[in-house]
Amino acid sequence: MKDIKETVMKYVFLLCACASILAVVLICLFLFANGVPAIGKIGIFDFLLGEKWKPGNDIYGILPFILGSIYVTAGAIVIGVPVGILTAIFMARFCPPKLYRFMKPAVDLLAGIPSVVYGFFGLVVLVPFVRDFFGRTLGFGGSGASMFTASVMLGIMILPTIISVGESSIRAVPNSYYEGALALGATHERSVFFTVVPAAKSGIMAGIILGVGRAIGETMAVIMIAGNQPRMPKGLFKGVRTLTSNIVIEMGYATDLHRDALIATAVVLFVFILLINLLFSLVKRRGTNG
Amino acid sequence: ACGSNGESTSDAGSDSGSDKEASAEAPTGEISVISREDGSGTRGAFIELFGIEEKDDSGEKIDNTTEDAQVTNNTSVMMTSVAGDPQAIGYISLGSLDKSVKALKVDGAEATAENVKNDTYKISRPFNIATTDKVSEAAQDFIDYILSAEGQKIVEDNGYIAAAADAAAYAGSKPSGKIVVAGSSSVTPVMEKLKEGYEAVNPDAEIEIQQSDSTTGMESAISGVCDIGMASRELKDSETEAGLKGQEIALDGIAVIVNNENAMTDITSDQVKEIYTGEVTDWEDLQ
Amino acid sequence: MSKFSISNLDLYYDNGAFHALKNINLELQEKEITAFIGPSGCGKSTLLKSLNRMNDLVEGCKITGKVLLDGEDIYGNMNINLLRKRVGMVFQKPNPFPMSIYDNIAYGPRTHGIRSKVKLDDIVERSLRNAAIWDEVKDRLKLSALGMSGGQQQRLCIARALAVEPEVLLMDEPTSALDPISTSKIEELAVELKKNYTIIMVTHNMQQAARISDKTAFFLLGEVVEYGETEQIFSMPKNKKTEDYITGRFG
Amino acid sequence: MSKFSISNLDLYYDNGAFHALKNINLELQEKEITAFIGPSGCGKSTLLKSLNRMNDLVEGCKITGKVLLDGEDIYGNMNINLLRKRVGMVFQKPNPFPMSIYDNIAYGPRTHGIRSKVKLDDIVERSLRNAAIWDEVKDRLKLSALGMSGGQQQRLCIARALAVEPEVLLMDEPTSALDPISTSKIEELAVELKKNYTIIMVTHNMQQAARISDKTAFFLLGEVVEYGETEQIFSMPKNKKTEDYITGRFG
Amino acid sequence: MDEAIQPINVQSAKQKIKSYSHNPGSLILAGLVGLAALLTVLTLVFIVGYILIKGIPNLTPELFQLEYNSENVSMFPAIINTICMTVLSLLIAGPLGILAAVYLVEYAKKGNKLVSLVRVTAETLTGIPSIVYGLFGMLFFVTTLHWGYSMLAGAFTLAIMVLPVIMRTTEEALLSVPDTFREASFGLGAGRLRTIFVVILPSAVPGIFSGVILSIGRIVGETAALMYTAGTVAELPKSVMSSTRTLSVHMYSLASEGLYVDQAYATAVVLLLIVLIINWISGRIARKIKKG
Ligand SMILES: Nc1ncnc2c1ncn2[C@@H]1O[C@H](COP(=O)(O)OP(=O)(O)OP(=O)(O)O)[C@@H](O)[C@H]1O
Ligand SMILES: Nc1ncnc2c1ncn2[C@@H]1O[C@H](COP(=O)(O)OP(=O)(O)OP(=O)(O)O)[C@@H](O)[C@H]1O
Ligand SMILES: [Mg+2]
Ligand SMILES: [Mg+2]
Repeated sequence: MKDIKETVMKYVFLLCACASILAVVLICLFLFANGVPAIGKIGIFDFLLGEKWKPGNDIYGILPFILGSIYVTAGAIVIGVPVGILTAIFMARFCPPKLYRFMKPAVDLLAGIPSVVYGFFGLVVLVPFVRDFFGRTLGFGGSGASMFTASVMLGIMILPTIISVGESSIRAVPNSYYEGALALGATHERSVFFTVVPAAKSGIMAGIILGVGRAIGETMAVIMIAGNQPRMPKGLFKGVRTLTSNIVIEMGYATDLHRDALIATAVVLFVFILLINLLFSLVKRRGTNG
Repeated sequence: ACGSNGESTSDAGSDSGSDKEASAEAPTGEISVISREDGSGTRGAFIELFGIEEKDDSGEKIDNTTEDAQVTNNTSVMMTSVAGDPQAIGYISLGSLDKSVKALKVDGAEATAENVKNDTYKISRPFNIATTDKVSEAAQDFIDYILSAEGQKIVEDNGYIAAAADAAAYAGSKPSGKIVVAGSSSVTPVMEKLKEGYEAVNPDAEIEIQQSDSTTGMESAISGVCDIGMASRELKDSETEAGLKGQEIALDGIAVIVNNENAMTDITSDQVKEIYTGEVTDWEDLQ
Repeated sequence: MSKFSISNLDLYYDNGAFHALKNINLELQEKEITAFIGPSGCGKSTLLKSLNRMNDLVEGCKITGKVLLDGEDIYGNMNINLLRKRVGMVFQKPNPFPMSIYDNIAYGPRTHGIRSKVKLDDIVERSLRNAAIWDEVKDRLKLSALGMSGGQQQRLCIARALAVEPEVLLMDEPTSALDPISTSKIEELAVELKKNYTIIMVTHNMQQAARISDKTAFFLLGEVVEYGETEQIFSMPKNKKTEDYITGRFG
Repeated sequence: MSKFSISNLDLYYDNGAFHALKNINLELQEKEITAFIGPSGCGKSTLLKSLNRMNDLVEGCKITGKVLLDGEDIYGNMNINLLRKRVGMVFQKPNPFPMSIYDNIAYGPRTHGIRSKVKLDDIVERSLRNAAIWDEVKDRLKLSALGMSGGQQQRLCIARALAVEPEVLLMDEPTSALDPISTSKIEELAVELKKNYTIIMVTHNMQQAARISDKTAFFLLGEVVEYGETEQIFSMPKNKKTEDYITGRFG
Repeated sequence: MDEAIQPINVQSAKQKIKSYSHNPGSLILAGLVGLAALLTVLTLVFIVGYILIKGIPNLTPELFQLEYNSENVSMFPAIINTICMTVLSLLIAGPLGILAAVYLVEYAKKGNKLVSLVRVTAETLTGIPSIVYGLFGMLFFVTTLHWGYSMLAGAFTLAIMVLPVIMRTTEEALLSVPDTFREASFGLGAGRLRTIFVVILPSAVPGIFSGVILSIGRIVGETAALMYTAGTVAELPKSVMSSTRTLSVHMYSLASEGLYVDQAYATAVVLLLIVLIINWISGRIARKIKKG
C-alpha cells in the first residue's frame, strides 16, 4: 500500500520535472513552425550574417542584433555580476542585523520593480545623465540612449537575482568551514572569501545564470533606453538594438514575412540561449571531473 | 509621456507661458532623430507624406530613414525622449500631444484637428476597425454607433478627426451581448470613450477592450478571439484575403515635435525630409 | 611558567540569560598538556573557545574577567587573527574544508603569507606526517578532503592546525572519532609536541587524560571543581565530586 | 540463535572501483551485544550500514552475497522501511532533525502510524529516560534540538532510535561524543536492552568492547580477521594482527 | 543584573580598524564588499525615490474607485487582479517547480541524462524574452486551447516563465540540506515521501521562499506576456476565464499613449507597496513553516 504511494509519487515528481521539457518543446514547436520557413525563405546566411535590416524592402539581416545582444549582455555582466556577488557576500556575512532588516526587503523590492518602471527611470534619469556627462562633457557624443546606458540598466536589473540566490547559498554553507578558517588565524574577510564563498560556488553560479537569462530576455526596459537603431553597433555610446528589442519593437505592426522573420529572430535567440546553457553545463562537468 | 513632462514640465509651461519664447534658444549641435518602428502606421504615414519613402528604379518603395535614428515603438517614450533632449526631433499622434513638447508648424500650417480636416495640414493616418463576415448582432450595432453622429462626435471631442463627415444619428436596436474589441494601443483610448458612450445608451451591452497592437488585433479578429479588431494602419492584403473587412472610423494627425527649449516654431517638409534621411545632421546646417 | 593566566572569568550565553562559566581562575602551564574533564554540558568546550576568542562569534555571548597569554591580555589590544595563529584549534566534529587535502593543509600557511610551492609542499608533508595520516593520503593529496572517513578527516584537521605552527594547541575531544592506533599516535604526537608547544585538551576519555596530561581540570556546571597535577587528581582527588566522577567511570 | 546471518558479503564503492568489504561471513547472535573493532577506514561502518541497507543510498555502491535477518533475505523481497524499523541505527556524528526535541523523538513513531498524543507523550518520555537524557531536557521538549551540546544531541539520537522499538540496534560509535557518565549510562542501557534486543556496535574504545560486548569482530582492510567470544578475543586472540591491535592500544 | 555585565569580548571600532593594518588585503575586501552594498542600496534609493517623487503627488482617491472608466482610470480592479494573478500563477508554478526540484535532487541518479536535459531546458526557459512567452501563450492557450484572453491563460504563461526560477532555487535549497538528515530519517524506517515532506522540505523552506519572492517580482512586474494572454480588461475578474489586467499592464497601458502618465506613476507607487506587502507576508509564512 505504502509502496504504491511511493511509486505513484515518484512518477508525479518525474512528471513535474518533465514540465519544463514539455514547455520548451511546445515553445520550440511554435517558434520553429513559424520561424524556420522564414529563415529558409530569407536564406540562412543572409539572415544570420546580413548587416542590413529593412523589412520594408524584405531585407532581413540580424547580425547587428546578435552583436547588440552579446555586447549589452556582456556589459550587464561586467557591471552586475561583481556588484551582485559582493553585495550577496555583504548580506550573508558582513551585514549587521539591524541593517539587514532593511537590506533584505530592499533587495526583494528591487526584484519586484516592473521593467517598465526601470525603463522610465532609465529614460528620465540615466539617459540624460549619459548624454550630458559622457556624451557632451567627456565628448563621446551620442544622444544618451546607448549600449552603455542599456548595460548599466541591465546590470542593475540582474542585481536582485544574483544577490538573493547568492546570499541564500552562502548562508547554506556550514558554519564549521568559517570557524575552521578563523581558528587558523584567517581574518573574517579571508575566511569568507576563500572558504565560505568557494563552497557556495554552485549556488552563486546558478544565480548568475538566472541573472544572465534575465539580461538576455529583458526587453521592456532596454527598448526605452538603447536607441534601437537597426544597424551594426557603432560604439559604447551609440545606440544599439538587441535581438529581443527587435522582436518587441516591430511585432506590433509586422505582418507576413516580416512577422515570421521576427519569430525567426526568436528562434535564433532560443538557439543562442540553448548553446550558452549547453556550454555552461559542459564547463561545469569539466570543473567537477578535474 | 512620462511624467517628467506630465508633472514638472507642464507646470513650467503654465507659469511661464510668456517667457517660453525667451528661454527657448536657437538649436545647435547634433540632431537627435527619433523615429517610430518599421511597419507602424505612424511611421508609414510620416515617411510617405514627407517623401522619405521613395520608389527606386524598379518601382519598389525604399524607406530612406537614416540608420542613425533612434527607434521606439511607444508614444510616451518618444515624448519623454524629446522632452528631455533639447536637440531631439520626433513625431507623434496628434491625440497624444501635450505641453511637454512643442509641435512645429509644417509649411506654415499648425498641427490641429481643424487643419487636418480642412486639408491644410496633410500628415495623418487612419484608425481602422476590422471584422470578418460573421459579425454578431451586438458587434454590428456597436459599429453602427461608432459611425453614427454620436460616435463621431466622441471621436472629435477627443482630438481626432471624424471619418464620416456628416453621419446620421444612432438608431440602433440596442441588443444585449458581449463584444470583444482588440488591437492597436493607439486606437484604444478613443475606443474606450466610444465604449463608455455606447454603454450609456445601451446598458445591456458588455464591451471588452483588449489593448495590444494592430497586427494582434487583426489576427484576433481572424481567429475569432475578438469580434472587432483595431488597427492604426491600413489593412494588409494578406489580412483582407483572410476575410477581414476594414472600416475607417477616424483620422489621426501626426505632429512633428521638438523640445520646448528649441526656438524653432516652423519647419518645412523639405527640412523634415533632410533631417530624417540623414542629409542634415546638425541643427546649424538646417536651412 | 604559565602560558595562559585566567582570572575571574565569567561567561554568559544568550545576553546573560545563561551563566555558562562561573568565576574561572586557572594558570595553564607552558609546554605541558592540560586536560579538561567533566560531564557533558559543563562548559569545557566553552572555556576552550574563550582562549582563542572563538566565542566572539556567538551572538549574545558575554565575557568578563581577564585572560592573559604570556602576560598579554588577549581581550585587550591583541590582534585577534594573530592570537588565533598563536593559539590553534581542533574541533569536536571534524570540519575539513571542501577542497583538496593539500589545499586544506596549505590554507593556514597561505593565510599567513607563505606562497612558495616548495615551502608549502614541505609544510604539508610535515604536518600530515605529524598527524599520522601521511601514508594514507600521500597518493591522493589533490582529491577532495570530504571523501575521507571520519577518523581520517579528524586527523586531517589536526594536521591543518599544526601547519600554522601555533604556540598553543586547543583540542576539543580530538580523538573521539579516532581508532586506538591513530589515537595513540596522536597521543604520542601530543607528548612529542609539548616539548615546544602548550597543549590544552578536552577529553571524555579518563585514561587519555591520565595517560598523557600533566595537569587536569575537572569541571562541573560551569565551575572548576578541582585543578592540579594529573597524578594527584586521579590517585587522590581532594574533592568528593571529582572522586565520584572519576570512579564513576568504572562504576 | 543467530539474528543476522551474513554470508559471502562483498561490497564495492564507486561502481566497483573500491573493494570495501571482502567476503564477510558472520553469524550475529540474537539478544547479545556484538562489537565491531578495527582501525579507521577498515569498513566497520560500511558493514553496519549494510545490515539495514543504508548503503542503498550511496550511489555507485554494489553489494553481492547474502544477509539474512531471522532467516529472511533482507536484500530480497523485504520492505526496506520495515527492515529499517526492525533494525534501528545510531550514527557516528549526532544528527538530530532541525525540529523540537519532542518532534525528534516522535518522528519515528509517527512514521509508523502512531498519532495518539497520549501514546506519543509516553513513548517520548520512555525513550528519553532510556537514553539517560530525560532529566536534562524534560523542561525544554518544545525547544529546538539543535541548541543542545554534542553529547546531549547524541543521546537524543539514541532515544530517537529507541522510540521505534526496533529488534536490532546498530550503533556506530554511539558514545564517542559522550562523557563517561552518559557513556556508562548508555552502556548500562545497552546491557539492559540486550535482554530484548540484539545490539551491534562499532567502537574504538577497547574497554568498552571488552566491558559490554558478548562477541567481538576485528576488522582489517575490509576483512574480518577474527570473530569470537569477547573474552577470548581480548585474553588470547588467535590471530597475531588482532593481538597487535589490541595490545597496541596500550603500547 | 544583565546590564551590570561589562563584557570584555566586544571589539571597539578602533580595535577593528587597527587589526586591519596587519591585513591590508582584508581591508580592501571589506571595502569592496561595503562599496558594492552601498551601490546597491543607493541604486534602490534612487529608483524608489524617483517613483515616490513622481507618483505620490498623483495619488488621488479617484484612482481607487471600484469601477474603472476612462475618466478616473481607477487602478482598483488591477490591484485585485494582480493579487489573483500572482496567487494563481504560484499555485501552478510553485508545486510544479518544487516537486520537479525534489525529483532532481532526491530521486534522479547522478549523471542522469534526464536531469541534464531538465536543467538545460529550465535554463533555456529563463532566457526566453517575455514577448515570446506572450506570443506562445496567445497561440497555445488563447487560440489553440480556446481559453480566450483569460486569467487562466495568463497564469499558465507566467507559470512557465517563473518555473525555472522556482525550480533552480528549490534545487539549491534541497542540496544544502545535510545528508545526515536523510540518513537519520531513513534509519528510522521512514520512506522517501515522509523524509522529503517532513524533514527535507521544511529545512529548505527559506531557500524555496527566496525563489518564490523572485517569482512574485517577475509576475507582478510582467507586462508583455500578459497583454497577449490575459488581455487588458480593467474590471474585477468574474472567474478564472475572464480577461484581466494586472497593475503592470495597467501602468503600461496608461503610459503607452502618453495620455495618463501621471496616473501611471501613481500606479507604480502602489505596485511597489504591493510587492513590499507580498514579500513581507511570504517572509512571515516562511518563518512560521520553519518553526513548525
Ligand atoms: N551557542 C550557545 N548558546 C547558548 N548556550 C550554549 C551555547 N553553546 C553551549 N551552550 C550551553 O552551554 C553549556 C556548556 O556547553 P559546552 O559546549 O561548553 O559543554 P561541554 O562541556 O563541551 O559538553 P560536551 O562534552 O557535550 O561537548 C551547555 O549547557 C550548552 O547547552
Ligand atoms: N560513500 C563512499 N564512497 C567511497 N568510498 C567510501 C564511502 N564511504 C566509505 N568509503 C571508504 O570505505 C572505507 C571504509 O569506510 P568506513 O566508513 O566503513 O570505515 P570505518 O571502519 O567506519 O572507519 P572510521 O573508524 O574512521 O569511521 C574507507 O576507506 C572509506 O574511505
Ligand atoms: Mg564540548
Ligand atoms: Mg566509521
